[in-house]
Amino acid sequence: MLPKPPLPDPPSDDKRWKIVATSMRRLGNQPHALIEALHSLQQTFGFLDRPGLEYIAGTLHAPLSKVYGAATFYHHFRLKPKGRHTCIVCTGTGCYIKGANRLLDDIEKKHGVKPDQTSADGEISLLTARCFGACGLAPVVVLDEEVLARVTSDDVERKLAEVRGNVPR
Amino acid sequence: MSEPVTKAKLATVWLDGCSGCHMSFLDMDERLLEVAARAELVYSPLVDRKDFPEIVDITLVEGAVSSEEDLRKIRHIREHTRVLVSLGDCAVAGNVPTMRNPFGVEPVLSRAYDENVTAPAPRPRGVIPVLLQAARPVHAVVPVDVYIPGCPPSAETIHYAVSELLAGRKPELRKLTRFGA
Amino acid sequence: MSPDEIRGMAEREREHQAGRSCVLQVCTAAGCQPMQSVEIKTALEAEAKARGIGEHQCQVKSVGCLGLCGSGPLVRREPDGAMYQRVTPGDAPAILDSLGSAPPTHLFLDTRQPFFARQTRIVTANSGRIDPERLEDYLAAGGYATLARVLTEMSPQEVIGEITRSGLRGRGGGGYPTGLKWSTVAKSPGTPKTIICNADEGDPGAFMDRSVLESDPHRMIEGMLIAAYAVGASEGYIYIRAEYPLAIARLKTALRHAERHGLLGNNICGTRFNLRIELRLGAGAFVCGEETALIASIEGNRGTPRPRPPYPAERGLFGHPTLINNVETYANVPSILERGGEWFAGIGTERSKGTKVFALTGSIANTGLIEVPMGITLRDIVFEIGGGVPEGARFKAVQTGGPSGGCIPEQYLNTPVDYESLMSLGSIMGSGGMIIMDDSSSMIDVARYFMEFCMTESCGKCIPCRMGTVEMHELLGRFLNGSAAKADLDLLEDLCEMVKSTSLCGLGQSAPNPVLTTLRYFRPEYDAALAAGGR
Amino acid sequence: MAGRVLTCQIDGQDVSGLEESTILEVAREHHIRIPTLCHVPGLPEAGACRVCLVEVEGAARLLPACVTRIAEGMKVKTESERLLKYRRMTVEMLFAERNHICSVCVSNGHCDLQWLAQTLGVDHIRFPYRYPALPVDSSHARFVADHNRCVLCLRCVRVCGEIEGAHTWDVMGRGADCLVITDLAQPWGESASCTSCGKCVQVCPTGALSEKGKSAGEMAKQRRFLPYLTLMRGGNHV
Repeated sequence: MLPKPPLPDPPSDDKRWKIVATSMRRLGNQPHALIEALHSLQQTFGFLDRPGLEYIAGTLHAPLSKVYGAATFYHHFRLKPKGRHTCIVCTGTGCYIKGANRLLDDIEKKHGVKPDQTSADGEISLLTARCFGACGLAPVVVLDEEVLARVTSDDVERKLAEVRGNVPR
Repeated sequence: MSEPVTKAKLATVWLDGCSGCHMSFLDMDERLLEVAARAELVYSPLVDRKDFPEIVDITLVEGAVSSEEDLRKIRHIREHTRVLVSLGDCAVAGNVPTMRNPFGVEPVLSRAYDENVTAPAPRPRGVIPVLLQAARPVHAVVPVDVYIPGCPPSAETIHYAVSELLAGRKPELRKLTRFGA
Repeated sequence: MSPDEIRGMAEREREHQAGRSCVLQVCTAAGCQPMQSVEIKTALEAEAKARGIGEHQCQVKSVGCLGLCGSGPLVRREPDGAMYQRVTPGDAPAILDSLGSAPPTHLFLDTRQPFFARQTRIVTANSGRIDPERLEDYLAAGGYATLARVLTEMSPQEVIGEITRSGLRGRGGGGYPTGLKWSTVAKSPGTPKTIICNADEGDPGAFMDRSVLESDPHRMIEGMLIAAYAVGASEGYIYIRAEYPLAIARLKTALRHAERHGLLGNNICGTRFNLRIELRLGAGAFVCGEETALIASIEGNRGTPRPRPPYPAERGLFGHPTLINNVETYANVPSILERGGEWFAGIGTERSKGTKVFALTGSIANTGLIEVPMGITLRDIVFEIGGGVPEGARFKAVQTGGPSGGCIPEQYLNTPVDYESLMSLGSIMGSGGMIIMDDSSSMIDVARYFMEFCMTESCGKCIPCRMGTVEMHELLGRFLNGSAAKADLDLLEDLCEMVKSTSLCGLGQSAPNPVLTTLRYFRPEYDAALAAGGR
Repeated sequence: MAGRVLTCQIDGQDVSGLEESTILEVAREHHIRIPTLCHVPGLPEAGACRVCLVEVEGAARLLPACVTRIAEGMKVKTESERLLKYRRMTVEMLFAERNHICSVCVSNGHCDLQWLAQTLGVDHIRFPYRYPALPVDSSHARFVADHNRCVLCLRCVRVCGEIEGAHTWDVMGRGADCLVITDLAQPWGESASCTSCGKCVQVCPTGALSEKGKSAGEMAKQRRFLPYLTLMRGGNHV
């Protein structure tokens, strides 16, 4: 068998690259570690940036296009940094029936963000989720990891106003 | 000598297209006489009449539906036509006129009326017809009975199709033409 | 742990528990946790401490799902089983005041109501009873005893025989006979064999698997262990959605405990049976519920399906014979092996055996999680157990099977819930989402909602699904905005048929179902939309 | 590896083929034409385009001829009203999906999609056209990628990954948003992995990938090298 090309150096001397490297090494730096590596990169740095993707591709000896293809296939992965606050509206069936789309419309009206966008001031990223599996609480909104149950547009607005400008928890 | 009463009424219409299909129609050359013996060309860019007749047996439409004027026209024509034929790729599939669709109307107009001119001209408002949001093939707007793809369909294709239609048959065009032919 | 050690540990834990005169079980699953149930538990503990009530007298315990999520946060009391609803941390003193008597009226939840009384609990037997983060609790409830017996007393063939006899069918939606699947993998040449648990519960409006994993993770692990033994697998994977942080955390804890006690790894229960289980996080792709797509994802690829055959049973993960079942399927296994296939086959109908867990949501009085015997009627679920639609609204349809299922109207509510009956109505059993709609819902809108889901979840590999869903979505939109013509209705019907017949995988093949069932049962809505459009 | 010879029936004709052969291979050996799009001799199959679906007696579903192996006594129907209808709809969807303007396409007259439409009698598209705004990448010194004309058959991805071994191409996004990409979705001309071998251009069924400098109708593709190349490189997809 041909020797493998050497492992690349991390993109910078940021210590956090060790976390990403470990997640890959745990699975033998094999190409099948790709999804785990992407999870780790996003968890560590908040989103998937280009140097990170190149680093993963180099370490796993995976083609760049394959890495990018996988990173853009899954909803969970983001290629852009998110805003200071994340507002996730559940659009599962239970929440849809109970008016999740109205919530989205009202947030868009008020803050000018559509799902998967970040407000111009970088404060709020609006996301949707397929289902949190908490349908008993529908409609559900998750704001910076705080679950807001059975919410109305007014509730969401009040909460958003509260966190805007605040440092997230 | 009077015309035989059974002569079919034929019309051709030119919407948003390059007139290539009409040129191809004219390329039928001497066969035009044969068509003329069986049909009367009652309305066409090639003849003088300005209003669409009350009822036409066969109307060949060239061009996509791109403007409000096209839309008004084709709806009227459909109501007054027995067999409506989409002639050529623009009518059948949208073709070149639809290449503007991905950009949206405003950027397209801006390119034509602001960027590439020495003196800015006013935007079309009616005398020059207002563009629709998207150019569309004819059947996206009104029901169409026969499709003759091709850019343009050859004179042979048109001749065959018109002859079949005049004989009351639906032309089988698969071997004669295709998109882009 | 050897079988004796398992018995011993269970015995000790049971004795320990028997000494307590009262246990307050606080649901800390994802349904109640956002409503401050962790704070409630803390408040109860503090209140008990302040009153000098020791843990041996009254233990406050974190448990999994108690079922009636819509009335949460819920607290249950042992030994009498009384329940408290819509509890707040401030209610702690009132709850402790009421220990010897009935709960105060504003907290009282009647456990004799059909919601609780009409359930048959196998998969959820321990849910809301045991602490999902303690192995000892599971052992005390009889956990892993079956595994020990299976490993020491039964051959793999006997295990498969028992599963076959039970009539268990896949609970992920397809309903493929589990015994048959197991025996195919067992017979497949090639090693190492692999076993996968599909916990990528993707149906919107369905949370059965999340609940099982948050409430009783060891049950699923034990089921996987038994399955691995039966088919001869030594590598295991659990593919779970990243959107379920609590379930992931509890599963990780359970796996760690199982490993530490020798229930995972090498020489399990002192036998020659080995199994490692790795957790892999899904990343938000509904199509990964499809077996070959799930395998592609674990292999580090885009989660696109591939044509079958070869089936994963012959050539699956990394080319090895692979068994894939979902959480609920595995969770049934320990009980079947404990009580016998015959016992399980005695529950349910001729061709659908056992129970099914459903997540009841939408316009219904009792929102939550239920487990019912197969063969129960939809009417009993909706109107008895579910308590019907809330006052002021009228029942219109029940949706089963999520984006792959259909909307069932009132006149079919007497249909028994089993795989074949639901399919004959144009829907499917699915993984267990059951959404109730009232007369305020437009069925065309509902159809379009599911179509939008399929459209954005389509992997894009085959054109019928990639574009068919887009075109159907567009046409449904025309019905909603009044621009639809008769030709659009014809085209929509053609599309449904074509996409169903030609798509590469189950996602596309079933995507038209919500449209087809609404066309079948709610046609007047489409006709009215045509009439309104004036075309 | 010489396998067993199996006999089966295709369109009522008795045919035989080696065990492990696909329906498509056996049909072609017997000059029975099954339309295909993503299939190219010499490449591993994708089973993605669904144009080659056939009816197999006793099978609950339609099966893709390109990946379905023959079996003893199998009865296959390659043509029926239903199949024709579905194949037509498939082609219509492909046309509606992107901006295929045949008249001005480099591959006009040499295009597999165009040819399929003609042979299946698709003379107009009933589906609403999508008119997506898609890029044209002309950054490569010798080639052009025009996403308006891509049908996502994955031939370029497969030939690049499996035969050339560069894996420059892959697919990003999902569903209707899928796009073929080079490396990290960067301009083709900046791709570090591309060897500029041009195989992707030659296998592309439409005008999506073409040689620079070609005008409308000038881009005919050359694919006969592929099965031989595959064989020489030790592949078994011939």
